[in-house]
Amino acid sequence: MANVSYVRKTMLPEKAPPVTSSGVLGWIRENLFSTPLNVILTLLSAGFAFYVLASILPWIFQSSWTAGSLGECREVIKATYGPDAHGACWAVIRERYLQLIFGFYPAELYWRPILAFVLALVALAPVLFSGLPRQMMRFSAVAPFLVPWLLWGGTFWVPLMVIAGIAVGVIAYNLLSRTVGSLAGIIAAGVLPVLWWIFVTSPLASGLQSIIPLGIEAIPSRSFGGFLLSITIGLVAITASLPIGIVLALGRQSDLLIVKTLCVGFIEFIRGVPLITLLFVASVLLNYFLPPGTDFDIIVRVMIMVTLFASAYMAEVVRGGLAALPSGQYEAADALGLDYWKSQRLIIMPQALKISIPGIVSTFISVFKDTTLVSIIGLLDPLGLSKAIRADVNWNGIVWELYGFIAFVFFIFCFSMSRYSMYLERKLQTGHR
Amino acid sequence: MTTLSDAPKESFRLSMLIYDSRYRSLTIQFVALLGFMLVVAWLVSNTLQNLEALGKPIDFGFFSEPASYDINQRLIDYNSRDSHLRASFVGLLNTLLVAVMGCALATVMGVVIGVMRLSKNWMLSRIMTVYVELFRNVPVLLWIVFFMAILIETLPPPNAFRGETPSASMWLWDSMAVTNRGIYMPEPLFSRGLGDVSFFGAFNISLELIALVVALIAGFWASGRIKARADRIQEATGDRPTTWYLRLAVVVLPFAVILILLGFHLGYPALKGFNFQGGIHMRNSLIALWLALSFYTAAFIAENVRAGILAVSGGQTEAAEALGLRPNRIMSLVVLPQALRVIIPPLISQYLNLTKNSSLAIAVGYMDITGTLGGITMNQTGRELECVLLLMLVYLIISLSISLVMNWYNKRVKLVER
Amino acid sequence: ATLDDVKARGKLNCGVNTGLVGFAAPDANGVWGGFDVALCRAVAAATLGDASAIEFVPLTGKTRFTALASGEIDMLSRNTTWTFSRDVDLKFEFVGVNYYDGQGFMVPKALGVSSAKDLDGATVCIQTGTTTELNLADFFRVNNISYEPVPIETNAEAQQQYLAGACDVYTTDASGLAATRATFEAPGDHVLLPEIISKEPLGPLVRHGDSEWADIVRWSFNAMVSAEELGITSANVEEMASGTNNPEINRILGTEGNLGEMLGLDAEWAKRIILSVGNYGEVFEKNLGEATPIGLARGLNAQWTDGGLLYSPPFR
Amino acid sequence: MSELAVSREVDRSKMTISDEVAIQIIEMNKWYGTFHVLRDINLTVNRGERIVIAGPSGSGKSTLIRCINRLEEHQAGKIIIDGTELTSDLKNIDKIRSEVGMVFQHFNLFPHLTILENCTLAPIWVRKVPKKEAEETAMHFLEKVKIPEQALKYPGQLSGGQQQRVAIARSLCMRPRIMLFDEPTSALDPEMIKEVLDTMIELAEEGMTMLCVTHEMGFARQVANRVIFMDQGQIVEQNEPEEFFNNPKSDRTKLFLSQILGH
Amino acid sequence: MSELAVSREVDRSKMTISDEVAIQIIEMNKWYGTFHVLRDINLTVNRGERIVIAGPSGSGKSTLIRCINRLEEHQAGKIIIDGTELTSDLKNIDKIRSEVGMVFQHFNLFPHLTILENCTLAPIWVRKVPKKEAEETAMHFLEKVKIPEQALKYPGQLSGGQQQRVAIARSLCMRPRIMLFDEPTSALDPEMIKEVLDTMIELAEEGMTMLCVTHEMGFARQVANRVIFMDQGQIVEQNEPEEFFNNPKSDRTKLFLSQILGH
Ligand SMILES: Nc1ncnc2c1ncn2[C@@H]1O[C@H](COP(=O)(O)OP(=O)(O)OP(=O)(O)O)[C@@H](O)[C@H]1O
Ligand SMILES: Nc1ncnc2c1ncn2[C@@H]1O[C@H](COP(=O)(O)OP(=O)(O)OP(=O)(O)O)[C@@H](O)[C@H]1O
Ligand SMILES: [Mg+2]
Ligand SMILES: [Mg+2]
Repeated sequence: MANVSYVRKTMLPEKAPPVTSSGVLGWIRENLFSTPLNVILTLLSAGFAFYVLASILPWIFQSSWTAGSLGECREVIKATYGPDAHGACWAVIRERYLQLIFGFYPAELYWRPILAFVLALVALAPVLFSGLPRQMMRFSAVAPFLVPWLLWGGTFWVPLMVIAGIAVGVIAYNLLSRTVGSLAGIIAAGVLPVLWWIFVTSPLASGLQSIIPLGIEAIPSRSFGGFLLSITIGLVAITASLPIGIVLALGRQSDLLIVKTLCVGFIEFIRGVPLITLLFVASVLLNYFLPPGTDFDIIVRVMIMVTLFASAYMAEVVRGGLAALPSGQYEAADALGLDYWKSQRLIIMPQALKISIPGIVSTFISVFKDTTLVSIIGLLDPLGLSKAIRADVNWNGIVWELYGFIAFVFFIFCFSMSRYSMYLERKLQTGHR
Repeated sequence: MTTLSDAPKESFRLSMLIYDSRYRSLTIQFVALLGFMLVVAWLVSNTLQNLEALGKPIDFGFFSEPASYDINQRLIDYNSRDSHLRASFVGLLNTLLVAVMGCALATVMGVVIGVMRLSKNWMLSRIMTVYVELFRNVPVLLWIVFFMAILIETLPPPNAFRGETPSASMWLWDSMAVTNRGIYMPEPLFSRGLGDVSFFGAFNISLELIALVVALIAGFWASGRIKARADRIQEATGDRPTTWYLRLAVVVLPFAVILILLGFHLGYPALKGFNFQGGIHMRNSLIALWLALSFYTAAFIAENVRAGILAVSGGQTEAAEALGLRPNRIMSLVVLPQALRVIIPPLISQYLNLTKNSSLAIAVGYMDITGTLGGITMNQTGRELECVLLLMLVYLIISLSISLVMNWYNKRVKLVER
Repeated sequence: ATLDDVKARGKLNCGVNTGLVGFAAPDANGVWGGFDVALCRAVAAATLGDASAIEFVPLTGKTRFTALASGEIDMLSRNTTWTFSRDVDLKFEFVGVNYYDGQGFMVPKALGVSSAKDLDGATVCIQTGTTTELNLADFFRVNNISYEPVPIETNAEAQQQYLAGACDVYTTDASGLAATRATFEAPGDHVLLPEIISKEPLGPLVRHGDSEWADIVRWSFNAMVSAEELGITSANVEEMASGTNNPEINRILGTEGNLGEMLGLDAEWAKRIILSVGNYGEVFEKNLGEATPIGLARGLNAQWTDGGLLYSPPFR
Repeated sequence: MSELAVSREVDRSKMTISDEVAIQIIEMNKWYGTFHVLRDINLTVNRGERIVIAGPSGSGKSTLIRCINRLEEHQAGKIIIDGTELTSDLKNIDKIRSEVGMVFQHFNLFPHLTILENCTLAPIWVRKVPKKEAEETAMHFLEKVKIPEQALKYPGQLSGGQQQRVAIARSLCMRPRIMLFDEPTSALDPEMIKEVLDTMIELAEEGMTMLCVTHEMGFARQVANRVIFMDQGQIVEQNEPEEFFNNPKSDRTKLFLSQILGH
Repeated sequence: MSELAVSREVDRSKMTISDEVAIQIIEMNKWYGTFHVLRDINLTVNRGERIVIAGPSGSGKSTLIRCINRLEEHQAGKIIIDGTELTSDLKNIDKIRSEVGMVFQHFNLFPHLTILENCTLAPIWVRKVPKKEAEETAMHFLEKVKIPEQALKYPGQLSGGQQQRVAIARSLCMRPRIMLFDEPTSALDPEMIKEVLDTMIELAEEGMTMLCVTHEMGFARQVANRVIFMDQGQIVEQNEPEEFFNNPKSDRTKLFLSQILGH
């Protein structure tokens, strides 16, 4: 090799790629027909997609939206699209969609659940989207009391008294931890509010109500149905299960053997049995477990069981978040002199929960989907309502339209939530911690 | 120097229960235990009191009484005069049957779909994405009723096979009938049968089956030996002898010989009376439940598989390519061994979910344990407490066994890693 | 006592079916209607004076008894068969029979079957959760014929399977069969077999231990039956309430004697029942009768005077 | 890399050592399970002393430091800090932890809080200082470590050296009387090491009592008034820095020094 | 850090360059989508040549290297290796890949296999060498890279430098005639860089044909017989190392060198 020296005089400009590897053609070749196998796969998939669409689309669109009964529907479709046409009878959705959404909630009060869910969304927003101002968190703290009140109605004193219970706890903690000691404070803060809620809230609220009436029309849980019921159960379960889940996760992580065993036992038990058996417990056994004479609403009982169910899963999600935190964070908090609860509240939980949000959203999706199981114990969620609707003489025999509609709505909800949690996961992976 | 030459002798003070880290944890645990026991005691006493009031003391005696209902799908002999206990057992076997079938199909589908989602073919990967999203985001209960409705509405009834010009015909040279009551398949029959053995007088297992299973196991063992030999030859010479036909032969031949010795022939289903008679009947409830659970779970498994394969970074494949390994070898030697570690733990928890979801069988009238013990038995005897608790116990045992397997696997994988 | 609870609450909690054509179903406005529902309304009208002051609790076969036993509902009016063990062992009190039913079979005409005894080898759809599967097992066992049971949770699904030919026979209470058949596209293609394999007296029930409450439900129902027998209808009740020369009518409607007071109600309790829901015949015709798509004949449920079994004890 | 450190003149004027005992460790022993990590440790540190602890990896340096503010529990012997014995009594532990600051190898800043919040967290929640005052103190110490302009950023946005200086400022905000450092520079790049050592020297110049596990021999030479060499859980040699480096007594120390300085 | 490298005498006795052409690249072009990464690349490498490729980030160095053993596909022009043209013919690709070894920036060892298994995997499955023989070869090369004692460990248990040396040994086990290196040292700590460069120098001393993307200028000076400078997907300058470093011709090269050496 004599002289290897070489210097480029002029820089080459960028050139367009050859047609076969760029543009639409290039894309098609690359992504659809790059190898013989790919050609076959493409053709097969296209055929399959065509077959599925060709069998579903006509049914969806050769349909009737206006009819009073299934029979009428059939006639209308035959008349419009020919004698062989099999189309959907969307008329049933048109007639019953409000019922499928709101159940038996009084029509003139539909604004209440709508407002409640808007409020719930607003309250969730700062938790879900970190970009929003932190002041909104204050509203998020109030929403758990406001939303149920809007949904169930009744005197406004009840949510006030419930909040007062929390205040009682805080006051007790502050007083006692200063005078007696922090553990006494914590115990008091745990026990007093519970006692307050059990023994004081309802008499005091009704007393106050009789003095200063302040409230809106009360709606019994029975009136909840359809998607309103699913969403309410889902929301209640998820908001209530979060604190319980955190406590369980902390218990499971703790080095106190008995506490740990109790938590592990509870979590594994709940996760080991199907939800449907827990719903059986709610519908047929809970009455045995409670003192004779207590009788509360099946929907509340179901909410309790679904909450317990969700808590176990939530605990595992939170545990994952806790495990992802480096131990240095605990040590640094200790070294600064923060006690266990303060370091949990100020250092550990804010970080662990943030890591866990995708898991929390996934749990919410599965809990929301699982609310359909309540139809098996006779609650009128969308699936249960569909049976009731089919028991109407007019709509007896209708199947696909109802299932299709319900599936569609569930899909919209769950799909958007799952997209959201994916977005979060991606953000957590790339974003600076 | 303010040295404490002599620490004050510590005597136990009550406040140490709270302010001394040694005693504090004991205190907390004691309080927790006490609280737990109080709650349990409260629940138990309420229950006893309530049962007392209702006049229904806890009593499992009803288990020995005749169940008086029939179960169509059963793996062991059962009729309506058998006891509730046996009915529950029939249900349990049905649960296990659909769970095992579901896990198998879901795994196969999940792996195939997960791999196809990663395909470079845009069309294919898009269709698989739609599949996954569609199935994951609609409740499984809806899928179960959907599949049932599809089977019922789209497949022909047995009636359609009747008459001069039947509108439906059997498949595979008239050996299999696909109807909306389920699928009737040829069944294996043996003209020189060996009879049954009875276990504990409770259920029978046919000796033919045992013989065949033994032959199969022996065949696989022999095949394993052949593989080991091929491994040794490869180690020694570098060349790997082609053994697949030998390995196939040692599995198939003994099996076939035993089949012939036993006088194996197929019993074909035939339309007699109202239904097809003879053959194996896979009921539509089983099929619908099986397919729905598998399709639903497969969507989740596909995601796990995809994540597992993606987790094995591109660098691994490139390094293997650069070494000149062929794609199938890269898959089997480099990607799969690593991906499996990521895939299997969530796979097993999907098995757990599938098994738990099989309790939705009642939606299509498949008589699993929830349908028998937690359904008709509970309904007929009015023993809710006993039935539900027992039902939960059964599921708990199944779940815990699956978890045990998972923990064992995780431990094993960990050992290999470091 | 239950009555006091109901009055204090201002609402009657009444357990009904989650959906059974003609017996209980919500309409598009969420208002429950049907034959069983009418009885709830009657009791509400009698006790609270308002036939719509009711909390309907939809119940499945599995949850109905627990709901009643636990006090979640005040009365159960959900096509429930009166059997010995339910009455005695489960500790409930059946207060009457509002519908005399029996388990029957429906088959497509094309099958050419004329008797249930010809059903050897047939696939039978059963609605589970009630006594049907037990009756069925006994029937086939006694007659020594084989069958394939297909258990199904709800009537709607059973109907779907039956129509698609997934089962040859559909069995449930005859009323249900007739009601279901009525909604078919071609009801004429299906026949009910003559065998009725069981007695299914369906009736409302209450908990043991509160006989006063049981009396109220029982006599609310009897009032409807007697009203039909005596010709009191929702149309003429106002007029009759101003006094007739039939002392029994007067006693029922409260213009004579103090029956209402004996029940712990006011004098006009029965008048309100008839006024708001009508007499037994009216309820039947409105929900199940031949004018409705369901088109059931009175049959056993006719007044005893018309050869049926309906026989109300005298109001005296 | 050990000689990379600082060459500027160190002002020793305020580095007086008082007679008061700050830390006294008597016959302290510690086991991890059955493994004897610390054996018969005896150590007295007077107020104002600056002690460097050196020793091979695994010799128990970190464990010793961590025992002093009870991140680990010792099983035998006594640790007395400012006259308070470290027992399992939680009140004493709280008291001691608020007097002893600690800086870790990996900084352990709280990533979800800004630098300022990191610094004010403990004063506000442990010392119950009003927020305003806490922020002023924090800014004071952030200025001292020369990064007041970063106060509103998050730890993830800072370089390693800056993070470590924040960690020091965070400890100082609790106004501790004793500072413990556990290899504060070993996770840092060479340029950043200097920044952090500078900060530590300044601290020493002000007379802070310091216990520092480090392999920065330049730092030890300039600042420490005692170097302690540990091996296998024991204090093997203890001397003034010059003596220690130039004239080590024990063979182990010699071996160690030859490795660490030759490297 | 670029001058950190080696100062020992390099034995150039075996570093002869034959006339045989090992790699010939003619008018090669490559696009990512519509982005033109490699433009009219012409390059002939003779057997025994040691070429260092330098250039700013994103200039296409990695892409060029990866095209040579077909980890990426080029769209125009020719690449001929040992007389075999690289087309989409799988047989040619296999042939070329078994002649060309490649070492990656991030090692890409197989974490589920021991070091020994990493090294024997390809010989056994691609070259069909008996296991015993493959293991002997592997041990031979592991000795060469000075870590035979690690043979039974897993990659996760090794330091970065050791891992990279295993990666080199793994490539060598296939007895390639050409070695490609893509920034083999840029993921390593300074001490470890030395270990790896030593190994590479030894390889060069034995006369291996090497193409090496690296910013280690010391290495380039001592070992390379040609340095290629790339920018914007083109070869901008090419020269012998001394000339290249002391007397760069193009402005871009000057700028680049000033940045990389001043740094
Ligand atoms: N939590 C623990 N459980 C058991 N052994 C431990 C634990 N922490 C440390 N050890 C062991 O105790 C010994 C001393 O550890 P220590 O961290 O104090 O050493 P060190 O002198 O700080 O070493 P280095 O210079 O590597 O930080 C080591 O052998 C270590 O393996
Ligand atoms: N798979 C890809 N798809 C699209 N563009 C790519 C891809 N890989 C690389 N590029 C782009 O091609 C250009 C050249 O990349 P290449 O990795 O060859 O650069 P490099 O010279 O090796 O840089 P570095 O020194 O950072 O490794 C870069 O602009 C890069 O963004
Ligand atoms: Mg250490
Ligand atoms: Mg590169």
